[in-house]
Amino acid sequence: MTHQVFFEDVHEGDEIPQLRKNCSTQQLVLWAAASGDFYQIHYDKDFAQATGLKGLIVHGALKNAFLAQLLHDWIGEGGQVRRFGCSYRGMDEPGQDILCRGVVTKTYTRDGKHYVDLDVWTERPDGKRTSPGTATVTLPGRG
Amino acid sequence: MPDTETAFQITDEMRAQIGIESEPWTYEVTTTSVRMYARGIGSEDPIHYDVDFAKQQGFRSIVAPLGYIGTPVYLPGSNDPTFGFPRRASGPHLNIPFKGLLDGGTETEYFDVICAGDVLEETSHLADLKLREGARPMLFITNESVYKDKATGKVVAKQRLTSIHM
Amino acid sequence: MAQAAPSVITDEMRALVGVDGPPLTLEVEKANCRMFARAVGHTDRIFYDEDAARARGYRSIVAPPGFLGTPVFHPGAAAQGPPGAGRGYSVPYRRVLNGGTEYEYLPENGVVCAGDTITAVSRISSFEETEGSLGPMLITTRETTYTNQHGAVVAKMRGTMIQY
Amino acid sequence: MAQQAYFEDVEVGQQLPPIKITPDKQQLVKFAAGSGDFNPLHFDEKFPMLKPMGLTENIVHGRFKYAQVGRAVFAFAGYKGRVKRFGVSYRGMDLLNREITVGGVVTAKREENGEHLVDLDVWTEDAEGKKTTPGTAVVALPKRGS
Repeated sequence: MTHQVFFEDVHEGDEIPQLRKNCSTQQLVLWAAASGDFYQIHYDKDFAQATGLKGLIVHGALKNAFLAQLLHDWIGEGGQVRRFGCSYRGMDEPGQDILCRGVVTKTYTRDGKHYVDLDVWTERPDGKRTSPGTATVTLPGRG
Repeated sequence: MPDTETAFQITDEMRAQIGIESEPWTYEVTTTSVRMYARGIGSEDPIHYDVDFAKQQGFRSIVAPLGYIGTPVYLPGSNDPTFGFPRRASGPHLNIPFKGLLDGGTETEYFDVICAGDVLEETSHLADLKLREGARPMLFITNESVYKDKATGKVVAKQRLTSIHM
Repeated sequence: MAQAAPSVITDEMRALVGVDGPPLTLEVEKANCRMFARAVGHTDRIFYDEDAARARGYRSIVAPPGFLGTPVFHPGAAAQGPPGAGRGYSVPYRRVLNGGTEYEYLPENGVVCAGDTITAVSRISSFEETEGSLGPMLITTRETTYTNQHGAVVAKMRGTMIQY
Repeated sequence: MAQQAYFEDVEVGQQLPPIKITPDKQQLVKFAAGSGDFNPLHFDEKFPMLKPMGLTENIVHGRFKYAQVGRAVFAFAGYKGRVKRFGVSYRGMDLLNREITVGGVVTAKREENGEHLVDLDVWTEDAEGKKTTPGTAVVALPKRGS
């Protein structure tokens, strides 16, 4: 069972626990299978290069799903992911770390529900934020 | 191989593993999984895609292409991450001194048509061990999986997989 | 300031804004929830194990975030691009980028679980033109609404496509 | 789907209509998705296991070829026939982007326990005509008017 984070313990500016990913070529094929996106730039190097890319690239939607996992793992059993999204601003390669991060931007209570807004993003080893986005989750209150 | 090493032989201990049944594992046949397998083999036969069409032909639902007997339930840590098959505690255990491995063959025996919606219970056992002696000995290991329909308890298929270790 | 490129948004395209596309059926099953969770690397067993999901109060295995089922595949139907792609208009740009994706969940209407059948309906919410470092660009924003078998809207997705 | 074959109409020596397929990487990735076999041997040209196997290219899954044999046998049986058994051995590797031809021939007809059985030799053949996946199959066919 995961540790439960409560609304009262969360403050603007807090960074949530990071999630580190590193996609093997196999993971990209697993994602193709799971998502139904069989575009060859994600597993066929020759095809990728013929389209002008340096090599294989990680699916944008997979990075989006990584950000969802970052949130899901943080909010625990008592929380709910209400909204998450990102833009695709840079490419990630298989075999390279993708660091998923999030920072709290706002906390508020509406209709008895405790909301937390966050900035979320994936980050390359060179520091480039390749998938910046935002999210909203609800958290349980103490008591 | 060094001369001092005695030639590999199938021992009685290895033979004693034949027939020991593994714990069961659940395999699911779903509309989505049948369609994906059919796409994977390049078939466009509507019997594998269109539920209404398959029912008109007298089947319960879309028909699993031959060779597909469902997807094992995948639980992290319990299945092989590459092949998906369950890693089971019980069942045969063999110490094989060979590093090389080849897929030798596949054989499926059907007792019923497998359709989407079927939930199967699979058990496996070591069915056969054969040694082909020579300069480079080859060990043929045949495992048999038996698939039962969970709802009726009826055996619907048996599949034998032969691996060649050399 | 350089003269702006002529607009590529036609009346035909404007007429499509806000119009629902054809409904798409998505199936949520235990097996495809597990496959999605496995591909992402989720560790929470509510995405894999029915007993674990039930113990947490769900009907069955929970669809991982970002997963709303697998579209029913029809062989021979037009190439299965992104839902609603290439619908009845063309623009003079050859390059396409996926600009971003955002999912909004409405869990009070129902949490998506294995066994659900989801109907997805997509519509274009806007066309916008900008001039970027890549030259003139058309930004198409599309919204998809996901409705479950009980008629409840359980999620929405907004996607951005950039053509230049 | 071809017309339904009936037991009376099948003759020993009869050939199955050939199926030809040239699997590319996308096809094999789809097969990985369908079969659950995600061995990078079939899609990653840098996979370290290729070299010790003496390979410089990805190879087609044996089970893909088995499934192609299955397609031919299933098409022969028709919707009213029932495939009782089919098996193959893997005798040679096939590389991506090479044409594979699936063939079969009727070797015997017999009646057993009230079923009308047809025995077949089946195989896949590479572009050079080598049978890389030989095997056999047994199909129960309906009789006319039954």
